[in-house]
Amino acid sequence: MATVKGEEAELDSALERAADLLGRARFPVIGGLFTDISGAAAALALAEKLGGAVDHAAGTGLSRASRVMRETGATPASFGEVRNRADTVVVIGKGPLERDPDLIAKLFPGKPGLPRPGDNQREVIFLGLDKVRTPRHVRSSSIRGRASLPELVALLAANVRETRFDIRDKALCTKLNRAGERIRKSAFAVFVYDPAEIEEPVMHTVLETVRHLVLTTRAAIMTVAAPGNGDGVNLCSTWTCGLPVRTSFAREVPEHDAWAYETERLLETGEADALVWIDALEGEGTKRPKGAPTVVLSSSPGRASKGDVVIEVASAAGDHDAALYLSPISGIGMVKAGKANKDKPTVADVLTRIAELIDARNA
Amino acid sequence: MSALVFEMKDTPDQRLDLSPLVPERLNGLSRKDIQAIEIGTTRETLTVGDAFKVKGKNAQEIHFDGTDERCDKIGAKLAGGEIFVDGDVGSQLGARMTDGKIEVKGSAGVLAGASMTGGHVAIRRDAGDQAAGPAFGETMGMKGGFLTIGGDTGALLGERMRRGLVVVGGKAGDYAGGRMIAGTLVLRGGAGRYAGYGLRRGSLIFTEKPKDILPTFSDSGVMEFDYLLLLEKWLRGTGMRIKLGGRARRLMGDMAVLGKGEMLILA
Amino acid sequence: MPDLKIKGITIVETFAEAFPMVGTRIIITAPTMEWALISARTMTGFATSVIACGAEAGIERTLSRKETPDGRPGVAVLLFTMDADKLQKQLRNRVGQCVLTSPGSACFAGLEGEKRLKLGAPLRFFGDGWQMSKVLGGKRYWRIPVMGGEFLCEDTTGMTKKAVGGGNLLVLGKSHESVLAACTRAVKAMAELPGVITPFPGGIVRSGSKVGSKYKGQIASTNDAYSPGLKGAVNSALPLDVEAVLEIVIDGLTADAIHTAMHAGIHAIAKGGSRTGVTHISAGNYGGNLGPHHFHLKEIVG
Amino acid sequence: MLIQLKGGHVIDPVNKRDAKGDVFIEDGRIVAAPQGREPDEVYDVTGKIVMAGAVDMHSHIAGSNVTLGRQLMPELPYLAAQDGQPISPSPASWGAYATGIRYAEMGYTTVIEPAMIPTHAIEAQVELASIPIIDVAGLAILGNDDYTLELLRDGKGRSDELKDYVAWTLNHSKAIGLKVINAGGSEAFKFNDRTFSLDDEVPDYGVTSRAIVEAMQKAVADLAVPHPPHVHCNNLGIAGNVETAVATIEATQGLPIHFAHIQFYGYGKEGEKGFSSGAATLMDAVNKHKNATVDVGQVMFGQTVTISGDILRQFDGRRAASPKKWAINQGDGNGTGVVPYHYKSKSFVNALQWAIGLEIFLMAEDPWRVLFSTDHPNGALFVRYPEIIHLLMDKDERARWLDDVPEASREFSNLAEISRELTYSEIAVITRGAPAKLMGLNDRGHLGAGAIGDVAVYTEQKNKTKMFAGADYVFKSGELVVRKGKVVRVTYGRCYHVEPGYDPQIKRRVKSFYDSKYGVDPSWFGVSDAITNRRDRFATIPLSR
Repeated sequence: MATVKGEEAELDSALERAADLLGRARFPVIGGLFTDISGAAAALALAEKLGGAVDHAAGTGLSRASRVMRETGATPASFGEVRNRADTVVVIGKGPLERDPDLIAKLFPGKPGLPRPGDNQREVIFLGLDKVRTPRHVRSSSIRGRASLPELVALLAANVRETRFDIRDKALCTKLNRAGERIRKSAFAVFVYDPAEIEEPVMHTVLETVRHLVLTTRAAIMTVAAPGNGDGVNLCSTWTCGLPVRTSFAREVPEHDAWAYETERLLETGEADALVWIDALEGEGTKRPKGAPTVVLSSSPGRASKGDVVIEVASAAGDHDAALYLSPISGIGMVKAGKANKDKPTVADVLTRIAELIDARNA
Repeated sequence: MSALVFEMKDTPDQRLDLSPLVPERLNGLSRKDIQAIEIGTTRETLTVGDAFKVKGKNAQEIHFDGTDERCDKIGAKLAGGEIFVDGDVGSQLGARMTDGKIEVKGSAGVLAGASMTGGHVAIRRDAGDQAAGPAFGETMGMKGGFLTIGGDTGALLGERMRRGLVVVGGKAGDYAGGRMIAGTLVLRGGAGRYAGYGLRRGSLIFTEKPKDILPTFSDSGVMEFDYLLLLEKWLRGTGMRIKLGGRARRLMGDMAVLGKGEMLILA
Repeated sequence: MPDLKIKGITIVETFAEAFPMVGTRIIITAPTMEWALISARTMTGFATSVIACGAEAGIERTLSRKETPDGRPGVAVLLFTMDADKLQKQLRNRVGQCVLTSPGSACFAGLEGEKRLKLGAPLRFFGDGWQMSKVLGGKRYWRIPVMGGEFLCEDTTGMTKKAVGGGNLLVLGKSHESVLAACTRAVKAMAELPGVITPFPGGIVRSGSKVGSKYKGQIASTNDAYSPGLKGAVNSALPLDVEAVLEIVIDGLTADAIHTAMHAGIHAIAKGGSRTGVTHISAGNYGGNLGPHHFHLKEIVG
Repeated sequence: MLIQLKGGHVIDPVNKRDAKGDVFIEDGRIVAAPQGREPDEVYDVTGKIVMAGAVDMHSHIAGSNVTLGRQLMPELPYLAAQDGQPISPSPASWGAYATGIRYAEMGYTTVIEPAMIPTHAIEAQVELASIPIIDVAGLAILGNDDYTLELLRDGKGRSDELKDYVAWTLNHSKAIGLKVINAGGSEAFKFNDRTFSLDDEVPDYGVTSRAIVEAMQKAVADLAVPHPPHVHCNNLGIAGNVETAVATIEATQGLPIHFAHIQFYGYGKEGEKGFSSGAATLMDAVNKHKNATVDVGQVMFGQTVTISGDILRQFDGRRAASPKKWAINQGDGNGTGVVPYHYKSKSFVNALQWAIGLEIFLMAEDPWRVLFSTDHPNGALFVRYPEIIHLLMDKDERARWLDDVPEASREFSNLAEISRELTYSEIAVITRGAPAKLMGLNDRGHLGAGAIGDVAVYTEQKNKTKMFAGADYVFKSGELVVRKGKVVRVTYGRCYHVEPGYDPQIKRRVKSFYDSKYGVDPSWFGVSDAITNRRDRFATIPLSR
């Protein structure tokens, strides 16, 4: 099903209309990108053809993590390693459990895991949030107080290093001391955070703490996956053009700029004069920003409201098998479709056809 | 010989990459050549001639008149000569510059003076986020030189700065001096939250007591700092009269990381 | 040709023979001029001659607040040795032991020079990791925490290879008193001038020496030809009525600076003429075979 | 369509050709000179050198580890271009697309990605599929994975279960062979060991590196996988490690084995600096053990980034990072370490590494067993291959480079005394014939009838750097894809893999293992034909018997 200006239309004419709109655009942005790897690859190819930009609806967190990575590196551990081997898991902020409410259960299953270093009882420290239920064999504690999350991260880091600082809140102080000592004595402490929740300097302090700990013991970070296959799309962008999302293909050399190529800014300022909005993942949705003339590819067109062109597409992992970033393997895996629906085109199909139409016109 | 002048015609409908318009690249070019330089950032071709009226000759002294916040990368990689801007500028003003001088009468966008290693950038009004921060592909922010901002700055001023001096007349945003490795920020109008977050070495000099101080900065009390006298006199040599005196309260931090940096709060 | 005379004082037709040296200038500041001078004097103490002191050093002049990098009272100090390595070592030891230790002091480069010497660079390690580096206008400074607060010291200073050591004047007279008075005048006159120091006590040396000795292992010994008490025994250079000879040794950053200083010195000595008891102004040399710089008194006077 | 490459100097050591002659291609394959038919297209290649398309058997071009490198260092091409390397200063220059284009321009038509993490095989395969022109294959990494270690701990090192598990893994990730990286070392690192040698035991498992390699050798031999275990030894890059390397070679007991990038193991510890060339000792062992093949891992001066599953060594190497940043990903199995590195001609150690690599090439008695590689990007970016060929073929060029390195580096290597110059035929062996044969890719690396229509034509010239930087013509599967050193047609190739059989029981066991330890269904990371939209993307190669 497709609509053009709110009127129902045949897929072919919707594609023609999309090709018109994009073929004319000075600087289109392909945003949202709630799609699988083949959708992302097609989006990148189209952006390159159009000289446009790509962004993801979770681009802020992705760009932050990318930036910290390329400026100082990173020390991640895979989900499997954390699940099997971490004796101390520090959950930083509310983001991780908001992203995955079952995270604790997944990290601490009842079944025995792989051999792990040390013989500490496993423990979770919740930093900046209240305790949630943990299995019986896992201890837990929560560190909260008047201090904000960035302050708590700094205080805990200082405590791990046993450096000097003064705070009046004695109760908080005691908790921090205990947590600091526990982390120092851990065989493998892992800090879990959501890059969309904490800013670069805070991430940096966590990474510095890990880099300090690994001088003598094992430690790592684990970031929770971005919504909408953000990590998968970001990886695909990176192997395609060497850069994360928020990259422009307008010129000879692709350029990444987390500020300049953010979808909403591009639309607000009018620098982007067309938008392709992609929202086609089973079980997830994202809200389209307003601004330029828009081609919407959505698996729930009802949600899409009125775009200039709205094309209903198959949902990745719902209507078709899809390669997606999967947290449990900390990488890209394949998810079988619940109920394969071959009637609807995939994001990759639609974008590829639009690209072909544009090629045909330019020929 | 008269200065080379770029007078902006209309507000452009795309961002402009003005990095080619530096003395090194323009020396010896005819006006026609200069007008043909492409500065667009979309697939729609846009040349200097489309966007600017070009006057004058001397590429060692370049003037931009009537620019706005879409004029990016003015003076990027500048290696010498002078650039004067009457107007606002976009992102990456003077980014990666190594020498020379840039003066902007208006405000600058994000990443002003990013990863610059030498020279002087003077912004009369405000600067966006990450002034003196790391340019793309660099692991560090400002690595030398002198950046002055008359007004306020956005967040992350001096982020991962390695060396050099930044003086801010107005208020700095959140995380001023965040992840800073070394170098000096002089903050005359205070800062937002989390100043000095992740500071390794380096100095944040506050002329007045800041509102928020991170708990991981540790008080060393008040004492004399001959360095402040040296800095005050050096600044006077550049035409900036800022009373620093010699006495300051020293807080050391950020204890969350290396903890060898400082806030000097003038006494 | 008759001897040249100024106000009745004979200017002996000879020359001062001087040697190339390497030299540097540093600036020491302090909360007060008194403390700047204390630090500078201590740092330049025991530095009369490279023969046994390692270096020749002295205060060049005092500096007003306007002239110093940190706006505090200061003193310019010159330090000379025969080669760069020795100069580096002397500078490190003297600044380390006498400036770093001196209450309220700070230390800066005083010379551009064609080569750099480490100034604060080795001293920073005293900070045990707490030192901070600051760069201003292309110059690096070290801030080193000390009990008195913080020692501020520039990273490097300049060195010149064009320095000259051993410029000198010999003053002969009818009494010790008259010769000492004349030399004191000369030293004072030279103290005003840039680029030179007179490293001996009060700028004056009374034990001029010759090379060699009758004793084994003694490399220099008394200059018998100029020792008035030996006139009767040796082939003396002194007329019978000369009772005392004193020498002013001058080190300078350039040959020109020494030339200017000697000129000022001669005229200060001659002030008051032969009535003061001064009879001759001469200079020391080794026959011209050892040092490339020859300062002929006649040219200097003229 | 019948294509004739006419009158070139055909160099095809597999078929013992080294003379003027013609090459015919039809329907994507090399054919014998047809009788009584006129070719549809004739390329006059008189005076040019005609070789099979080159085969790179060890180059990190895709997968989550390489992409971690790109994430850490998007500026790599920019820095490399700045120091004069032949690469365009764009982050895209080491993206998938540029990789295929650049390889093709140099006359390469097949490249092996040597480090696919089994759980990330889909990412590696999807990424490989986006590389144009070249055919590819991947090696799957085992040996630090807990399933293998559990089997060995339980004394099942020679069991069918290990063999089945290896077979399942190769099938599941569609790999052409098996890679073992610092066997046991990466796992030991997870228990905080910071050194690991041949006879050290993995904590908690009590299994030695030697035992892991032996078990894998046996499993692969039993499975009749053509490519022997591809081994990255312990103690990479450490002074004195030539002893480890020789011990490892001697431990191979006559079964086929391949040692990767051995230049990094050719280090003695003589001299004041405790670092010297061990090339002669190493090559003695290599020359003697005819069951072993090696690739060199040549180092070239300039900026690069090191990417390796040897996280223990990469962690240690982080201190030499330049620019100063690094990423150690403690993943399932080996994980990945990425450390940027700048090899400097003025560095005693780097210059010696460079010299040792060349010594190894030049001391090889049998070029069929000493293969060409830089371990891209670890020793050098693959765009440097033409320079290396130049160094191997021209002793004067070596002398010129030697003039530029520290005296001490010259003293501690024998490079200056070696006058050997490799011939075109030997170059064709180490870059074509031998790697194809070693991988079991028998239809390539040569120009015999029936071989795939992968041909590279170069204009002969003294300056081999220029000669090999851009081929005059490259045919990929019979299609002209490069003309005058530039790609004229973008095609997409295939991925080759093995399909050794196994007892289906293993599926259930592996499934149960992944379910209980990881909460993961192995089907999530199994590579199916459907992961790319291209038909016939995957092709099976026959087993050895």
